[in-house]
Amino acid sequence: MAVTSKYFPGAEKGHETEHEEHDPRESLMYDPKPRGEMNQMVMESMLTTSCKFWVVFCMLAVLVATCFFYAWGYMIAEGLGVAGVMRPSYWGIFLVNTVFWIGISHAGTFISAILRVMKAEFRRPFTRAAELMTTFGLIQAGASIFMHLGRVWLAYWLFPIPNERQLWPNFHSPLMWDLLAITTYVLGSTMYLFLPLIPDLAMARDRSTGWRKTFFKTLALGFRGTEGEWRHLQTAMNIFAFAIIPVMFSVHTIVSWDFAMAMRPGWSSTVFGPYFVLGALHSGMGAVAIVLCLMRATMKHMDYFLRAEHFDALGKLMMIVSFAYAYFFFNDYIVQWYGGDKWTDALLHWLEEGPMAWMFYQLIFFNIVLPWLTLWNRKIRQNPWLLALIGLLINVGMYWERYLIVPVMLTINRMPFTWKLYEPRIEIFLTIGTFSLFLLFYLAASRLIPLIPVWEVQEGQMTHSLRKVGKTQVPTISEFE
Amino acid sequence: MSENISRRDFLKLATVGAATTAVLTGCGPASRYIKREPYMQMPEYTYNGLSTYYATTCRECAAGCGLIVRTMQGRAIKVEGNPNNPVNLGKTCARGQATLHGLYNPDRITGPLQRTTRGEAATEGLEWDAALQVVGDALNNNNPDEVAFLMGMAPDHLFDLVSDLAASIGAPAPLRYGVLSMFEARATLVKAAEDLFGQATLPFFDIGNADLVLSFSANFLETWLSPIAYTRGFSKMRRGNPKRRGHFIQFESRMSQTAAKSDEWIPIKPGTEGLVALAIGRLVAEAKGGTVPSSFENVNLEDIASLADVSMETLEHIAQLVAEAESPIMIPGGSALGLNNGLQTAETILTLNAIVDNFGKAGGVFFSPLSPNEDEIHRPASSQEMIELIEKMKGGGVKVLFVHGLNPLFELPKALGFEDALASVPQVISFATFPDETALQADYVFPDHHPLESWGYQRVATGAEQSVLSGAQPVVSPNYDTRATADVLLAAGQLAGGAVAQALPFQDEIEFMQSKFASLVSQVDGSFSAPEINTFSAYFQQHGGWWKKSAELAAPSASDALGKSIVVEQAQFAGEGEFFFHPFMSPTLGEAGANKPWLQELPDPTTTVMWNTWVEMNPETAHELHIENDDVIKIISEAGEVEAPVYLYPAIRPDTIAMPFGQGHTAYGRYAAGRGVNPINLLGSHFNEAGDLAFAGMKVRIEKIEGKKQLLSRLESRIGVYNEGLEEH
Amino acid sequence: MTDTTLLALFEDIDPAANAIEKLHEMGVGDSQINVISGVPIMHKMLGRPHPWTNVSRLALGGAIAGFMFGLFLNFGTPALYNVPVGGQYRFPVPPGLIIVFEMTMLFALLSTFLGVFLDSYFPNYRPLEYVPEISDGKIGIFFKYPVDEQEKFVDAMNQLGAESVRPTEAQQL
Amino acid sequence: MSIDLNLVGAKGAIAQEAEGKWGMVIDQDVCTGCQACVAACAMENNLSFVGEEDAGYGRTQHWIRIERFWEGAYPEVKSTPFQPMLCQQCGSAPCEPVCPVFASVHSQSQDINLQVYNRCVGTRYCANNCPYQVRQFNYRDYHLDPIHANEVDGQLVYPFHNQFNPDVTVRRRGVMEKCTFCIQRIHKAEDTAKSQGREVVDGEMVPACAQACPSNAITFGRLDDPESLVSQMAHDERGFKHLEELNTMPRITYLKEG
Amino acid sequence: MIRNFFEWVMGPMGRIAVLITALSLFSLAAFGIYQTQVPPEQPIQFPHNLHVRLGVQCLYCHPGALRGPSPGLPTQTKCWGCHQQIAKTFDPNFPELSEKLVGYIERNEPIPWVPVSQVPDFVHFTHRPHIAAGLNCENCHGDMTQVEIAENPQVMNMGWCLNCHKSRAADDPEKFTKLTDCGTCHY
Repeated sequence: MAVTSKYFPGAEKGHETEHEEHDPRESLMYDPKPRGEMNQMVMESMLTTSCKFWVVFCMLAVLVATCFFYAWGYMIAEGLGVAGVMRPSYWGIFLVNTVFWIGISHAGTFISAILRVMKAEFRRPFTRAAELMTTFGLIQAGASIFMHLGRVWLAYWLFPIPNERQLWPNFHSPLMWDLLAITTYVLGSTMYLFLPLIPDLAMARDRSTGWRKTFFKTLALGFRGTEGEWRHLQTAMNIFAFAIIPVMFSVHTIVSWDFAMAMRPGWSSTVFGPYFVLGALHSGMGAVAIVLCLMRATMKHMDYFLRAEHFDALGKLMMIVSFAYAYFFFNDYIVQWYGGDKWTDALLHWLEEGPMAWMFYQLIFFNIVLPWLTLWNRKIRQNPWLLALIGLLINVGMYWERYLIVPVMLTINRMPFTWKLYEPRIEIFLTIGTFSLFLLFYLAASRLIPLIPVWEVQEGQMTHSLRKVGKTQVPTISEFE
Repeated sequence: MSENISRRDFLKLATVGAATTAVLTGCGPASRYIKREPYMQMPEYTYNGLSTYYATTCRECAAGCGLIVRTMQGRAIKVEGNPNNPVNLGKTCARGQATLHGLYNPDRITGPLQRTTRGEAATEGLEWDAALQVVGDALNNNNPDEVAFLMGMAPDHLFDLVSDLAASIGAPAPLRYGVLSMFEARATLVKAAEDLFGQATLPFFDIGNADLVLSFSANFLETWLSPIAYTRGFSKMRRGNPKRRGHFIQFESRMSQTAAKSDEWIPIKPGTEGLVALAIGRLVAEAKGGTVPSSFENVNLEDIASLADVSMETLEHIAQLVAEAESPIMIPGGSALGLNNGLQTAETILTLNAIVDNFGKAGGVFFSPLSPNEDEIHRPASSQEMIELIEKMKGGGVKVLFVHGLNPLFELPKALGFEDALASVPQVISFATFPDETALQADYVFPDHHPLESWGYQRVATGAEQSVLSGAQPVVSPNYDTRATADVLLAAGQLAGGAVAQALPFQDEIEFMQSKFASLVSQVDGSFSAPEINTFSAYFQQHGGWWKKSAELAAPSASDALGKSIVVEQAQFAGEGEFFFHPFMSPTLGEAGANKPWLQELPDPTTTVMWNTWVEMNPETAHELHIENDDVIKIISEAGEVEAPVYLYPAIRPDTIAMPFGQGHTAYGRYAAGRGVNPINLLGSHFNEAGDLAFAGMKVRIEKIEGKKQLLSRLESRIGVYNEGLEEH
Repeated sequence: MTDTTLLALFEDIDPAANAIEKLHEMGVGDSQINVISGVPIMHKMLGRPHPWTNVSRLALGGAIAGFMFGLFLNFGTPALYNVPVGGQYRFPVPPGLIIVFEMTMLFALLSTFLGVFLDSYFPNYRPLEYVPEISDGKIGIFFKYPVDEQEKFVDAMNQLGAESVRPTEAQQL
Repeated sequence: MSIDLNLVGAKGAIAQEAEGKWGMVIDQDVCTGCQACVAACAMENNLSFVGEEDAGYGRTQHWIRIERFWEGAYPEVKSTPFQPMLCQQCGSAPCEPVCPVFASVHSQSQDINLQVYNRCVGTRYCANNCPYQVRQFNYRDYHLDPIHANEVDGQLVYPFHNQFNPDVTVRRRGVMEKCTFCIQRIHKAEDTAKSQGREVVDGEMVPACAQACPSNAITFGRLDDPESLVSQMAHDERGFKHLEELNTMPRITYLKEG
Repeated sequence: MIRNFFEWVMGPMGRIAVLITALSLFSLAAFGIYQTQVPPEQPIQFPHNLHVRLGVQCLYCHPGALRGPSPGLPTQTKCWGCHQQIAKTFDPNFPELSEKLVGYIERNEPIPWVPVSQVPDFVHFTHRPHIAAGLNCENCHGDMTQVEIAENPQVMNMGWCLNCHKSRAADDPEKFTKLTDCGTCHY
């Protein structure tokens, strides 16, 4: 309860005193609407599309067709020569994107699993939005890994499939661990996205006609809401909520090991695991902020579901993550710096004074200085657009961070004769491609599935009530489960 | 004989080679794409899937190293050194290795051509019979005096043939020339030897047994005379004797690859090598306590020190080293001799050897043995002798010019005016294998085989301790409709009839060759002997040549040398401008390597630049002139101007700029044409007493071309080696 | 005597709870009653028996299977074909932990998901007894009853504040 | 009692066990940086040339490269001894464990590291992890670039393909490659030796680089035979190994100048 | 309308239809793959069985197998050496000989044989050691007395090689290492 109360404005007396008469009805949980009405709102938000939407949609579709599929096909046909990889930077932006997208994906799990386990009530309206980010982000990450391969048409050799060669993959290789972890994570988070979706699909099924009806009906699998169904669903969701958390941590830790296991200056660092996880959350939270802001601004009725309190809570989360991130960043840096190994020294020198130094300083500013300067302020936290902007900058910072870790750090190795700086080539288009694909997926999803888990919101509202104590009404939560 | 010819016919290319299928079947089995076409008749010495090795001679430069070429199913796979050949003892240089890129070069001329208008790529093919007729007529219908033969540096069987041919019709003897001989100032060296020892010969420097080597800008590890042999010597000098490690000092205004291996690099002012040698000579003579030779007696050390821009301490220190050394040796060469005082310099340095009295001693100076069946040394023509020919051509004294193994339009400075001279020759017949600049200006191109497709022998001018005649044979059958120039001339001679026909009654070059080493057949002191000529020539091909069993090095006498009186003036430099211009032969490309892609991709040993020409400049100088790496600058001499990107080279005198020779072709195939610039066009026509071009005697000025950069492809890192990545920020 | 199914719709939990109590009194067993709702409602609230689920057991089973598979991948495959890689062991333990962990999790999650499908007979496109109002948060109680006593049950339900009481039969959702 | 270090997991123990089978000694005192080894390697192993732009961008396919640095400033400037850098055939190679598909593996019979081209999927992890930066990646199908071809009645003919060494696989785009100690020559030598029922004698087989080297700076042979020239030179007091501190157990010993 | 289709698919007929389409697609793909694997027609219908029955040894025409990597194909001179002595060669009733073989000989053209057993270029297979190890031709290439045109009795893939290598070296660990070493075939 303690954790929850921090995010929950109503439950804490402190808030009352620090700013006078804060009306509990500002918070979604104490501003209930009849279920039917909420259903209606969600359905409308899903069904009303402006022509602007289609313009954006088509633009993205074109971008995906050219920058993603065409560019990738061209690269496969020509070989990676059209990309910027070379000696010594054998890894390029593709792995930057991989790490970045996996990072983005972490926010979803964090919000929908950890907050669910912690029973943080403010999570309810946007768990699904976050979960979608997980799945779609992971799709981009996977695509980026395959782009990175020199002979992608043989990628199936990476999977443990019995074959005529009698060969198996090499389980000593961090890449192999990575592959397994990411596979687990993709499947897990997708299923975890689908389970809580079923009741809402049933709801949508009951309220739609034509092909949508068929669509929802197929996906709802014939869910009716019998006690049994609810019970199985909730048991499963609890198992998932607990099981997916370690998976999520393992995934990004293992991603970090891809680097940490290599014997290279700057990379082989024991703190990389938690450092990467925090980095992931950092960018993820930022991304959530952006998505929520956009949802609220572009979709109908969202101002009811997504309120200042949510952005406020998100802002606090971002700030805390930023603290933690700063801690690990410094931790990694000072150990490397103090060690005084000549190659590491050269590397830090390169980062701080080399041609990419601007990236290094921007990274520090966007990821640490900026959140600390702004997010303590409630006004800023509660302003969706400002929060989204900060989230965007944090993501820029995080992207720089990954860029520095992969190609820029690769510049410096133990053979000074080969040091050379990497220049992205076709990667730029492919990066644009992945971003467009992500957005495209999101736009499509916003029109095909209810982005707000209505039943969860209602469940929440049922558990919250205002109890009269003496002269005032005290917000109260009753445990249902 | 017959067996030779038959083998030549037998070597058939398997139409679809395993390698090509290898490329096709890159992934997975693809039997449906493959046809296997067996030989009509299996050539002797050939087994399926097993290699056959043929001994031959490398003709990438004139050193005459022995090669063994691995062939498989009629394709040459790999070049290896011939361990028995005394010149290279089984070793090869990068250029030798890349011979195969010449053999299988996609730009080879595939058949006889006739060109309607000179300089235009457009040609029409013609049959070899017609070609023979053309050559025959050229020999017949012209006044013998108006026929000129221009040939490459190598003293090979073709040269002998052409000499005989010329003699038979009373035409002037063929001229051999090569830009390499200019860069190593061979004529000067020979002349110096002649003046001092009364015998025109190439000195042989026994570096291997020396314990101190003073090289006056002789880059003997790169292209000088016989690089493989001298590299072997260097290796022996350094590590051959477990007790002592030879000490090596190089005097040169720029740190060449050779200088980079030296223990002490003394960047003296260009043109003062002779003076420095004098000074050292005096100091050494004094230190040794003997009588100081007259020429060295009254030398003003301080003046020389200041002129040469070296400290007295350095001079004394070196002199002391020399005096204490058991077997010191001093080598003149390269840019030191390519000056108007080059001959004096060469003589001084040779005399210096006399002072330390190492003539004929281990680690000293010898005469290079003459090659078998050679009466006297035939050195390549000096630039001055080329000028005479050029003047004759200009004056219309030449009606038909035969060019073989040489690309004068590329290898001669523009200032010598060969281009105009060529224009005034009515008929130019080129035997080029590749479409080089000269072939482009020729009326007829009758392509010769690639060396690896052709027969021959080559005399070894220097490098081996015994006299060597290196043998060549085809390792693969000709890929294209080319024909051996020797055969062409012989056949044409028969067509022409008359004196030629009588003088050269041979039906092909092999008969001719046999006539040339008839004298060796029964010699007992050779690597082998044979009862009769056919067996001999079979052995000759099999062993890759014939050489004496034992070393036979004659020694010059010191007294003659010391008797001579030497005066050394300071060198004169042509043209005004603040920079000494130091052109040098690219160690990896050489004079004709530009069309071999792998040679292009070999990094230059000192700068690691690939695929281009650069200008070396001292970083301080560049900084003063606000020039950075890869800035394109214009270098202007009295003779011309070129543009090239700058390479900030930390080991070059601030008052000198250097450029490699080898690039800057306007023709010569897809890999060479339009790549880099040719520094030789900056050279004016100034010569030294020996008639060699004073190629190091130019002064140039430079202009920075604002805003024009050309990124040089370097193998080395600009960050790790020079910190440039950081400098910029 | 043939039974038919009657559906009583309720707005709130309390009347629904009472209704179920009443049905019990009227001799309709829990097996005869089926409650469907738009939000999960604790069985205790309605005084219903605890619904049985296999999901957790299946999850456990999956976890064990995954564990085994992980072991096989890490310690089995090198035994099948040993390919040595520099300075590494044939049967490395620390990487094994990672492999085993991931596989365990993967299989556990998959089987959980599968469990939901198995336990609640998904996907199920057959006609079912259902009314769309359920997803508006209403609570529906199906119960079987002797056909001749219909009005008795209807009255009882109405007294307890049922919005509507009507006989239903299965229809396409 | 003694503890088996391998069991408790001291990697050093494993690497220490063997000096290696094949080894090389490079004498930097006589290496003249003449690039003959580079050319010889290229010709023997079907290395493709990449053209000016890619070469300048660090994509050269040299399996062996010659490094030199500068010390001091003019006139006291000195170039460090030329240093041929090629695959060190590490005893415990960092490149091997990281390959997810066993494309970079250790050959137990030859005790060198192999790159199995046809197994490689191109993750390029090995190259990242190689402290000597001697692995080269095929960024394109360089040898199939039409600019090297002539059109002969309608179809492209690549004259250079005639020169391919059939004993060495021609690499396609997307695979990693590196120095193999001319394993094809090792196999040939062993095969002949076996067919004559004897062991391979010292110096019977040398890789292309050692064969070409004009100054005999490269010596190759059996390290496990104490009599062989190479194992004696390997114990020269001038000898050192590159990045020994990483415990990669390189099989190549360098002899420093002087 | 979509909905009706959906229900139809769900129905029994629909399921059958789906099954049929899937099957046909699969078989089409399989056929395509098969097509890429079958070698084209041989230039001459060379009857191995006949020649073997006449007592011609394998190594007479494929002697390379003893010496090195490839057994090689007989040169035309070798074919002609016997066949010019044989009346049948010029008998118009045997077009394979009288037209094709004689034709190639007269035109002095090499016969473009299509290899039957063949490994990809990244596998460096050498016949000599295999024969030295006591294997017979038919162990891998099948019994030529049974076949008209030579055909490959088995898929020559890595597993096939490996099984034999493993079984033949099972008792000798050193040999086993050598024979299962990647570098033995791939370099």
